[in-house]
Amino acid sequence: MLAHHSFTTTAELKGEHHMVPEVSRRQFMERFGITIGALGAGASSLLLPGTAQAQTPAPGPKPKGNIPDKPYKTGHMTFFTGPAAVLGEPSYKGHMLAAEEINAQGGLLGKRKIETLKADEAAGTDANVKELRRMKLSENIDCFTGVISSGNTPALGPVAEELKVLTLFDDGCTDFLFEKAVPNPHYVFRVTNIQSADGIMAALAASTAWPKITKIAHIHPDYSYGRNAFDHFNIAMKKLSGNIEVVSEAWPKLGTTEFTAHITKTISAKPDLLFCSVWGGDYVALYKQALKYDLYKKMKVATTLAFGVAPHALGKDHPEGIVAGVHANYHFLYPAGNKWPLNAQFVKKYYERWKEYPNFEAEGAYTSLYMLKMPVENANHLVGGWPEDDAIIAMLEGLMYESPAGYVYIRPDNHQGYKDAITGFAMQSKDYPFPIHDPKRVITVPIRSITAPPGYAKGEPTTTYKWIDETWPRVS
Amino acid sequence: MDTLLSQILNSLFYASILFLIACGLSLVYGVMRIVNMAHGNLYAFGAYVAAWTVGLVAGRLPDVNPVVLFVLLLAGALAAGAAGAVLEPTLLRPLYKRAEEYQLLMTFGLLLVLEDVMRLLWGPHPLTASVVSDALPSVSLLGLTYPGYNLFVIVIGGVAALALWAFVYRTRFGVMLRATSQDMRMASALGINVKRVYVQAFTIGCLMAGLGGAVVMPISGAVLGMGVDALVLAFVVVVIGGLGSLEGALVGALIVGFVRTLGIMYFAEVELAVLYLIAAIVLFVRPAGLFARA
Amino acid sequence: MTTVLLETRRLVKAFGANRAVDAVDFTVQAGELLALIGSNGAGKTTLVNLISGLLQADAGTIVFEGRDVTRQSIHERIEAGIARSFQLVNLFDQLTVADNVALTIFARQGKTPHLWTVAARDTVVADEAAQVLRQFGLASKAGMPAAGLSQGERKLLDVAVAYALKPKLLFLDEPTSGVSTREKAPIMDVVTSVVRQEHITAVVIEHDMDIVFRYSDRIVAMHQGAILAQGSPDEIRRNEQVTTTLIGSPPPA
Amino acid sequence: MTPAIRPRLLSRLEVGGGLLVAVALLAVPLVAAPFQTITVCYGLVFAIAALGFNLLLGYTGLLSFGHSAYFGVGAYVTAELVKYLGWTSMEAYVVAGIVASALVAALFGIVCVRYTRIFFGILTLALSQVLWSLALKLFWVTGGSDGLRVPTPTLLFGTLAPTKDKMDFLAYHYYYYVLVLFAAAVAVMWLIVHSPFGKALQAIRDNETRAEFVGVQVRKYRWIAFVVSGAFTGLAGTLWVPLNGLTTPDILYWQFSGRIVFFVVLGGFRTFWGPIVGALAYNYLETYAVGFTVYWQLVLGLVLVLLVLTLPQGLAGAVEALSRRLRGAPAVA
Repeated sequence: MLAHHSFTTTAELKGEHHMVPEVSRRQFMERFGITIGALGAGASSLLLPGTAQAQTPAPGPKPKGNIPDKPYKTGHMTFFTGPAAVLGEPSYKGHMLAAEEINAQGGLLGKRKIETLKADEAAGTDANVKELRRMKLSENIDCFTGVISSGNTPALGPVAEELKVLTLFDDGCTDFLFEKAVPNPHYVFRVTNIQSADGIMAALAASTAWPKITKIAHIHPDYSYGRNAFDHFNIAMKKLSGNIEVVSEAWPKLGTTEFTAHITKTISAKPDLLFCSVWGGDYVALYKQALKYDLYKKMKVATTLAFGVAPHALGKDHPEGIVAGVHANYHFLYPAGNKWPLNAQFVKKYYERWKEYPNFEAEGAYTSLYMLKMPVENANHLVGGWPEDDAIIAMLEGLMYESPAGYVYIRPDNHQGYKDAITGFAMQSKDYPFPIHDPKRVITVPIRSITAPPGYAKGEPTTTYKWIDETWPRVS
Repeated sequence: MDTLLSQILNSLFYASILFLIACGLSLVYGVMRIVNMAHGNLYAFGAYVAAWTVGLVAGRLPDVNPVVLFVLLLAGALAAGAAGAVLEPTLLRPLYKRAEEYQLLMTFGLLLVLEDVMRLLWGPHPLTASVVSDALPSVSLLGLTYPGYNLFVIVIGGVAALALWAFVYRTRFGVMLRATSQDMRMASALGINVKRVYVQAFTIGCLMAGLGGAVVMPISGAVLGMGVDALVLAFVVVVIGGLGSLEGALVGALIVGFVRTLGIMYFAEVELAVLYLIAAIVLFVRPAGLFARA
Repeated sequence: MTTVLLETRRLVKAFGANRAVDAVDFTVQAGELLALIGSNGAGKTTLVNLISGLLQADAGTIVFEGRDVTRQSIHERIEAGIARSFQLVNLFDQLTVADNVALTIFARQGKTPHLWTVAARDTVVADEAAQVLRQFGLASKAGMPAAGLSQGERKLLDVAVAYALKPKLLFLDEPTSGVSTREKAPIMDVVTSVVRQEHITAVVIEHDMDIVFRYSDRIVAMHQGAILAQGSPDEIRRNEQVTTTLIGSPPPA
Repeated sequence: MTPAIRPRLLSRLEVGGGLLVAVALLAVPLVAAPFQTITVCYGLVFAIAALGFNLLLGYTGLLSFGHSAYFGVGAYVTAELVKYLGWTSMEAYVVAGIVASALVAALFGIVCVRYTRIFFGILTLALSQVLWSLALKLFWVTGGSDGLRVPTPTLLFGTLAPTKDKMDFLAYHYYYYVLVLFAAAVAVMWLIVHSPFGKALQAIRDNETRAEFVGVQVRKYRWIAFVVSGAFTGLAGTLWVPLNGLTTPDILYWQFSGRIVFFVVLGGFRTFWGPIVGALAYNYLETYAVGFTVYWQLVLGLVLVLLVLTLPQGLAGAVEALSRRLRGAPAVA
């Protein structure tokens, strides 16, 4: 068990294996590989549309063998209606951008044009399951992508396995998917970071920026995402700050846009920090109302998804200095500029195509399609002709891909994508009509530091939770 | 102390929005015996139209007097009222001779249609127009910071309640309305133009819903799905207060407003369930609601 | 020697300030065909509603065959043998004429809770229903939905449904209201002949004095919630109080 | 012994049509693609729920807007049996689903049947919402919004285990399993509505007061109908879970009740067969509306609006009226 983590403390050297080791805060940060602002500093101006050097991605190696020119059908399911459409629309746009680019080069392996069937995730789990079956059995899709809700991937994952349809989920990031719903995936992959990273990143950012906080207030949507954020934030904080105290909790229903009573309750508890995982239109309403109560003057604030919506959905009135989460995945200004040209190119192309900036859903959907393209090319290189699904899957397992958000690694054992997690601090900039991450204070953490490693014994509520509890040292 | 005052104001604020939604639902039921399931979406429609109108004007004329923006909120109410004036004669009137199930189903169909029409017109992103709420600065009293706009909404809720009461109990039209609600045939025999009373009642009901949407929009935004949520809340209010009763809508809104705040303050874990539980308890004890008239 | 089948003692029902039935002592003798008369609002229908259980009395008692039924449910009173028809026709419109009657027979036999038998296959009930319909002259309409009958036929079916309960006491609330004058006598002929044939005690609420005098054994006249007079048709015909209050003109010779 | 008093139990049209449909349903897995078979299978499951629902709407005259509750109970009970007891037998699920949904319906029914019309509808809706919020809240029991997984069960008392290819299993073995239960449900419901009890319900629907005055204990019978209706809908919920593989609070939300109402009205609630036709038709309509446009709500809403305006008798009602006109028989009011 101890072999899975990298801490070696005096206590452990003495053989006291059952004690939770203690380290200093600086040791902790160093060993976690947490970086603050290192790559993003001063790069924002490079990112205005038109300044980055956009390149067409180089076509892959010349395809081997005989490739049919029959279109490659993908089914992309995301929210087109309902409150979550604010995340669904960017997801669809990211997908379409990638499809258009690939098709401009003749399609996959230069022959197979990508054709997209779209489906509304808001139709409900029952209808979504039926729709996936219809797409595969009746429309013969070759690949299934999208899905935002963490209630839907556990429903659709097993169905995709049954249908033997190659699936790349862009989101729906619940730990539950690969821990319980599809414990031994073959056809199903997920590209974005796992949900538990959200709460942990917020805890790391908050305790790094404000080491003295002890009293915490919570506002979370009352469903599994909110609870996941609550649990992982708390367990991480317990290790990072020792004596934290939860002074207030509020659990508004998902879809609530009236938070006045939650805000008053939070203020009256006089916390040092508010941790909040409200997202989408709910979050927009929450921050606007909280401003009017001077909440931001009275406490620090950390969020998991403040910048989760498309950037332009937030206003110039958004408060500065708060931890503005991006689902631990991606913000369009990071990695910035020429430090990571892939992102600059992506942002520019996305902006030119859709006249707006991408969010993490857009990047996730865009990357998913490219993460299909690459294994197809690799497999073709090995065996020639159009590769079987199993060949593509073999190439996907263990794939390391350079995405706009950095390196993404697909772990072969659970098919989950891992990349360095990211969060940042909100600031208003004269360059954008909406708030962005303060480029000097972007926080990244190698994902291995905040998620349970392969083979770690499963636990409740998640394996990562148990892993943190058992193996993280406590900051003294 | 400041927390208490603040929470009382919050409860009143929430109650006044609830009242604006629920009174229309109750009025329409009282007069026409129709439970309008599309009511929540007319509330959402009011919010969208108000946000769109304010956004349009504030975008073109950045220095416009804030009073103008407040007046523009009325566009939401008027648009929802106009929608009601069109929908009643065209889609509901042909159904009065039929079993009441059909009226319910018609409005359920409208709920689905309106949901997508709003997405079609305004897209998936929330529309906000916080210029309106920003125009009223937060007020400081007794060491408490309270949003001025919320106070404005409380006043609007109170004024709406008074105006509606005066309208129903103090005007000639109100007399016709009440006569029709008590006995439609008798009213008709007495020479009241029931057709006209129906379309007017429905229009006023929708207008109130639209007004609710318009005044809540500057702080909550106009979001897809807000209508369905509002409908369920309005149901809870009228179930508690008694379907068809304006007093019931008012008392129900106050009860829900205060109980919800209490729930958030002291029983955060059950916030989601607490409203349904109150509704269920009222239904067990007094199934037709506190101000029942059925 | 007559026996009392039903009597009410100081029966009261008020609607607000209006005492619709005001301390009424009302008696029905076994075997008679009694007519209950009075102007609109005299309290006749309220009295029947109280006795049949549709309304609960504010005060007083109702005694049927020596048993106090004042607080019994409708269902219990039907079991005891009290049945009624309605002034405004009250049928099961979407059921067939035969089923309207058959349902009553099933209820009487305690078979309505049976979920596992096919109603139409119960020959005993079907035969009895057919018999009842023949008695009321409705046999040819048996397969038709009740909604499809003429007004006169509907009035007959309404009585037939109540009759199929085989009650000891049958209240008929204006069995000829709403039909043309020409149809009234034939309906009453059918109804009274069935009632007399089966020895059922019946109370008929009726406005048409011709009919009242022609068909009833005894008449009770009500006025403003109280009993004004009672007696044989001849006695009532001669009772000036009745003729002036209720009929408003001397009776035809 | 007037022959008219003994109407044929099934018209020639019904017998002929029924046989034709039975043959067609039996043949589906043999001739149709697996996807079509599974879609029909969903339709049959919903038809069972519709039959149960229509015992209240069509036969007793009560419009429930909370039948999601019983569907959900059937589904969740199954999932809990998997979670806590590790049961895999479909027969056990079916029994437990029927019993549990009947119990919940019995409890809710006590309150609901005291009211009719719109109050009945709102009461049922409110109670189903209570269950919905509990399913979300008691997440350590129900899985909250993630829901609970239900693996493909074994059939016929454990003798028929799911094959490796789940699609084939669902589109063949499970389809026939559902078909048999569907046939049983149809037979039982047909018997119920043609029984003296069924006649009593129709009498209550047509005329509550008069029903009371022929000795029908209206409230008690309504309650029994409510329980039977809930049990049918619960059975449908239980049969639905293996098809979906997961149960989430979605199916307890009031809009799912709206769906049940929708397909019964689509088929026509004035006839016995209408709800079955409606469930099958709605399932296709929704599947393809969701598949072909993101404006599926608009499509469904317009269909409902047009249906109410132009075809209030539903599909089955319209066909019946048409066939009656062709035969020159008089219309039934």
